[in-house]
Amino acid sequence: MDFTYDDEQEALRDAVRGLVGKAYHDYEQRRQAVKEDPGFSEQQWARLAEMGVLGLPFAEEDGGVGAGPTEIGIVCQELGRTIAPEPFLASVVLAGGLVSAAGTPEQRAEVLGALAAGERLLAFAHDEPGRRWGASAEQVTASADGDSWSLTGVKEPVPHGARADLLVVSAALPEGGTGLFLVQPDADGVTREGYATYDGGRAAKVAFDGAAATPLGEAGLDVTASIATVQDITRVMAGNQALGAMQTLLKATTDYLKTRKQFGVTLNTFQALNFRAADMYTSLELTHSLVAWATMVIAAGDPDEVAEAAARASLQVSRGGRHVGQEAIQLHGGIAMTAEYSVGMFVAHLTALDHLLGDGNHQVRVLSTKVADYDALDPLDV
Amino acid sequence: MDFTYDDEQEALRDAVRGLVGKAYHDYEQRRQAVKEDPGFSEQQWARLAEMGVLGLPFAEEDGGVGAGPTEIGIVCQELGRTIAPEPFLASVVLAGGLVSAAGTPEQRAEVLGALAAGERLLAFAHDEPGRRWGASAEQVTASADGDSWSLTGVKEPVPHGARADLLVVSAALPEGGTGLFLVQPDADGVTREGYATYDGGRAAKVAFDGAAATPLGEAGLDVTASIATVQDITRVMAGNQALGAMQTLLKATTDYLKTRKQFGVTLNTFQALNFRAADMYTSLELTHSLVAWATMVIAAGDPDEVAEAAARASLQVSRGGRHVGQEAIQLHGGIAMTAEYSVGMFVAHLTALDHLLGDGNHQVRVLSTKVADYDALDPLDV
Amino acid sequence: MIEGRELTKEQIVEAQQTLNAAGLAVPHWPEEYGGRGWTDLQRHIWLEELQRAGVPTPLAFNASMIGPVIAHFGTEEQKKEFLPKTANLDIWWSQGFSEPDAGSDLASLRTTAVKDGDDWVVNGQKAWTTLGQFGDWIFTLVRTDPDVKKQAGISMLLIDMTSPGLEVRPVQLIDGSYEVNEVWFDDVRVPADNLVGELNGGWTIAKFLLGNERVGVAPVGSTKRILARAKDLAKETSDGEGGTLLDDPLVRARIVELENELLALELTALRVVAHSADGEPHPASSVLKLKGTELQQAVSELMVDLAGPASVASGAGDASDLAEWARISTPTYLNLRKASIYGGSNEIQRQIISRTILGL
Amino acid sequence: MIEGRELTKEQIVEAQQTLNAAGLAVPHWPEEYGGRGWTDLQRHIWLEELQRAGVPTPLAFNASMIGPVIAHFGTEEQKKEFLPKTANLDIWWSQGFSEPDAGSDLASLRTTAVKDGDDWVVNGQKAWTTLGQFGDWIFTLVRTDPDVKKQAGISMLLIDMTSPGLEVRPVQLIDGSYEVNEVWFDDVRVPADNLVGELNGGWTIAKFLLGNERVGVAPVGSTKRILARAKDLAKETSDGEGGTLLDDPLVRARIVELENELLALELTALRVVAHSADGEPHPASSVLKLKGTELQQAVSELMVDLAGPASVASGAGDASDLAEWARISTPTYLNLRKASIYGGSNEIQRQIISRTILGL
Repeated sequence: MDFTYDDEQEALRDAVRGLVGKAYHDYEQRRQAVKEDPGFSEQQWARLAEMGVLGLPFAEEDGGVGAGPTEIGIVCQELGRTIAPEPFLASVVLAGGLVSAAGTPEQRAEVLGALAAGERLLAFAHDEPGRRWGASAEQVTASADGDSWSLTGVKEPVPHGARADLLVVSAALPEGGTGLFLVQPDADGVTREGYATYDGGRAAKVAFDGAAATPLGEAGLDVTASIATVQDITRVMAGNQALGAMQTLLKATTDYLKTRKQFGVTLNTFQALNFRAADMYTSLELTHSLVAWATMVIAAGDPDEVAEAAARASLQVSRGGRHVGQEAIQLHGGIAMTAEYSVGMFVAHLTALDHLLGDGNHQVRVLSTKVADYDALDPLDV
Repeated sequence: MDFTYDDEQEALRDAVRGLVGKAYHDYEQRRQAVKEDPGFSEQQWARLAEMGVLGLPFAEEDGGVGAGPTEIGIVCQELGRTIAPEPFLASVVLAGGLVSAAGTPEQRAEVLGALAAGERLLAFAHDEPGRRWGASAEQVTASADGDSWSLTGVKEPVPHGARADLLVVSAALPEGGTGLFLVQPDADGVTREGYATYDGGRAAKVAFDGAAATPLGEAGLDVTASIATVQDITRVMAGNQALGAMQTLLKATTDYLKTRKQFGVTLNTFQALNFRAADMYTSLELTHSLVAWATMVIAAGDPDEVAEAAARASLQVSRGGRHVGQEAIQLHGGIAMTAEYSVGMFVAHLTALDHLLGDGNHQVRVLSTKVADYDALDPLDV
Repeated sequence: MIEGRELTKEQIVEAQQTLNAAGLAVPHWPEEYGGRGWTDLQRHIWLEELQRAGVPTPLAFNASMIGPVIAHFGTEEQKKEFLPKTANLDIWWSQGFSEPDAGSDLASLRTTAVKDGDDWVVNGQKAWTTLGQFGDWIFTLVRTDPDVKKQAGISMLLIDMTSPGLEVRPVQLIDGSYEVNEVWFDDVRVPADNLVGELNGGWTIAKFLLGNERVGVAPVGSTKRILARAKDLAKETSDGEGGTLLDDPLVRARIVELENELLALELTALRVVAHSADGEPHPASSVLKLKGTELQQAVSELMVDLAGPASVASGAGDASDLAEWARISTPTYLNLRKASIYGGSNEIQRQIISRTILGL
Repeated sequence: MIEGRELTKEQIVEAQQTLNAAGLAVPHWPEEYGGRGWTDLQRHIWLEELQRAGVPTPLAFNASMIGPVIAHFGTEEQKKEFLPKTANLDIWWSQGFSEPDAGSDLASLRTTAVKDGDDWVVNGQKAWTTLGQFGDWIFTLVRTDPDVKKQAGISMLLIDMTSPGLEVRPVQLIDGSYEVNEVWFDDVRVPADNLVGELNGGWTIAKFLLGNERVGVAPVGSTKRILARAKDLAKETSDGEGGTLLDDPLVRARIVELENELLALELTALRVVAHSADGEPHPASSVLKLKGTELQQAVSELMVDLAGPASVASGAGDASDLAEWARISTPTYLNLRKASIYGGSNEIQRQIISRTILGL
């Protein structure tokens, strides 16, 4: 287990940090970027494409770079440090990851190549009203007429669903199980209603009414397991993104304590506040460790191990993120309640990441089902 | 709902406080008292009898005083303030309470009269090895031969079981259900092994091998419900005792912070420590409120209401007691780890009370079974 | 606030005027000024009942803050002029206390008032003025003597918010709402008659007012109502595995713990108000603020977790297929982070407990 | 310490001598003094493996504290005289640092050493000397110059505990155990050769030693082992309703949270030791102490709750029908309250984090 970055990884981190920092170093820039649809900077998206970031996870033959999870994690951390609004996680890691995992070679080359080039934005339409987190679809159903497939039902919330150029849609298959489909958003029978989310992101309700759909990969195949694994990878990458945001929150908080005066002295004169900052640091370090470990497990582990590592990282990110976020606001005081100041929005974004694919309590339930089956945990085994 | 004491109650409190304080104001006195068996001062027990305290809960016709739960609560709080080792809770409230609830008029007069006079110490033999908290018996079984009853099986731990002059024993009845019996500890077939508990208390293993037993009340009657209610009352009184101990712990901690010097200044110079003392106060006040309320519910409520109030008070006492106890040790530092200093033993006693009839986690389980059945809690209804 | 939607100004005014017509808007005020002379305990129970019923409680700035201050410190003219309109919410009062550099350290405020003829001329900036955008008048702490110890040079002025030179700038909060404001004073002229109490006696009035604020500041009733609603929602919401969220033992346990703490808090509130002497709040009232806001926040966090994936859809309109309670859960959670900051932060409450009660 | 029973001195000595014979008692020491020159990371993994296997780890006073100090600061004579016996536990070392009025504020220690001929004459009292009742020698911080800033006048002496005038008084702890001691010095004569490092340079040595102490101070391995055992016990223990304690979702959730925090801590320990430069512990090692002791305590609390009603029977002997693990659960829980106090209290660790790492 090696927690250090090699030279290439450090170079990647510096490059992404430079690009993202330039765009969003000043929080007001981020605030402006999310004000109007699509909720991010198309220009910045193009720059990320140019730098090769949008193709990082995909195989070279699919138009990507074939980088490993550590590299993807680095990108997510850097995006998290400024809560850059570009949909790398939703479009590249999640939706792109599904195409990479389940698509035919032709589909991969076509879709991922365009995604990597910044020409085509993907979105994964999966959540369904009234259902909780999971890997299967139920309310959107697929039916086949010969080789032609069509989808009916409602997906909501779909991250970046209104802006997407191509939808990856999960649907219940006629013979049972869940399949994945590619749907053109301008196809007949597709309606989209986009809206902003509280962290400046975007989501949509996407309704399908007999909309034409192309099976992703082999038609009719139950790919629930593939969806689950890509979701697990996304959980870990969301954890990386949250980690970056938490680092910024702690930094902002300690900077504030050092400079803000009350009662004629700076706030770091007050031991009770300093000790709470120390506890934030503890949460951050523990989160850092689990996220870095889970990122390595993606490279080395089988799907079950990845699932467990993702659940463990998500649990810690949820607990640590809430602690760090809530304390960051409290230690700042009133200023952190305002939209003009960055801290509140960082906390909002952490909250959104926390509820994207299952919060800490959800992960406790997941892990509880297996807790009786082993003796002690051993991170070196995976 | 009236949280204030009337003049008579205040007089009772002052009288008990005077008597208990005289005996145990200096912690070393308490330490000496628990060193040798029976683990308390027989002389002090006699004084409590003399003052009428040991007969407080019982009807006048049974040789008691017929006082209400508020009065019993006052006594328990005062005993808790010095963690006086005399077995008022185990012998009077619990064992005596069972005789009062289930005994025939003759049994009540004979047993409770002697208990109130300090002539006869009772113990309730109920817990069984390998079983959790509950109102029923299983491993000790009762069998009848005509009008003669005998018991077989093991009870452990039995609070003050080795010293007791008379045992109240729960046992599984031949026809099902749980009955209560009076057993002479020197009867054939009874063996006792007494030992000290970590808080200076005493308990025993009591084994019955066909020991002669007298049914308490009507022979063969299932009295599980009566046992449960007396246990509930005891839970609330244990909460009163814990409350007294918590008050002393907070006082000891704030006194220590005001006087102990480190780095050339008294500890109350350190804001982080003061704030933690403030949080202890908050826990204490919340505990005080729930305990006082539950004590009033005993006077006014039906058994179901008493059961709920007891569970709620116990839950808060468990959470608050651990918080206050653990923080009292931590804020004191090393001195609180030593047996010569009072604080560690107060925490030990809180831990013992917490596990006497079900800790906080147990109460959460109990309350969870009903949480879906009502809307919002209303303390004014009970 | 049933359903957690924000109320309009008109709804709040209507509710208070309805209560006032029945003599129940300010029942804790003296009878001569439209009250009933109720004790803190009576009023506490009354407010709790209003909250449980989802009825908007009388505007605190009017009923709990400036009203009692004018009744206690005001001149006869001030009482006659302001109290009836204050009770009836004909005047919507705002609070001009905090400043950008005077939050927890209120006494370091820098807004000045300088005597010029019969007027005070006020300059400076107030911050965190809640609902200031609705305000007709603002009771304002100003520095009237810059040369003495900071608490000693403060006075209270009543200022008409339509005065020239007074500007209200709404500040957007992290949930997107507008409920606090900056209030700027640029040579605002205030008649000398609008001074409350003694010149340079403002700190005494502020302490009186903040003490009143702390009594009954624990939002027990409304938090109970929301927790009961959370339970209903958990009962109605599928867990995706054939049951409901309330079948989950961990959800149940979380609710049990919250209910128990709320019950303890409610009982503590009853103990505290029953023991608070006139005008002097029981010191333990800091416990109510501290624990009350923590529980308010914890219940709002529970709501977000119950809402699950739907909780992100805060910007969705009526066309959404997601439940409205789920969509507003996170903005509410974020908004309520303020509860432990405003009105004397929880750190200030801990300070009060450790100093005043524990003598540390 | 399998089963949580305390080990005898003989068992600890035997274990260390067995390891030493295999060259594995002090593998992080330089090779010339019986070590293998292992890195912190290698040693950390080794110690964790020993803990997981329930093997007593080498005595910290010898292997982690005075050994490295003598190797780094000692004279050639001291190295030759003490290091082999220290590695082999032929000498059992005690630590003479804390005093009744010098705990967290160690530098205010008052035990004095005054030069008299070739000897130092030591007077004073040390407190909290863990396992001092077994000690052969004690490394002691003494004040050798009372006239300078308090850190500047401290030296370290090695003192034979059989010296006349030295008295060890065991102190009973709240669980009834005897593991800490007072050590009294009454005109104890110590040869001048037993000074370690420079005269009045003791504070530098103390910091070096305490820094080493913090690395690997998180008892992750043993806590993991105890948590795994708690799980086994929960699986074996009836809940009285036909199932076991491990069937309870709340018990499972509690274990899941603890396991996850322990995993995070274990991984953090690996990160920290991998990054700690020679002799200079990674500042984040304070996180290990802070969180490690919290988890150690939390697991011990879990054991008490699993033990349930049987947990009170701490004084029962072999005749008891209650399980031994249940009977010792509460004394262990009470004893471990020390973990967050000794070895630099958790408040001191928070201070280190906020000052050293966060610059507050």
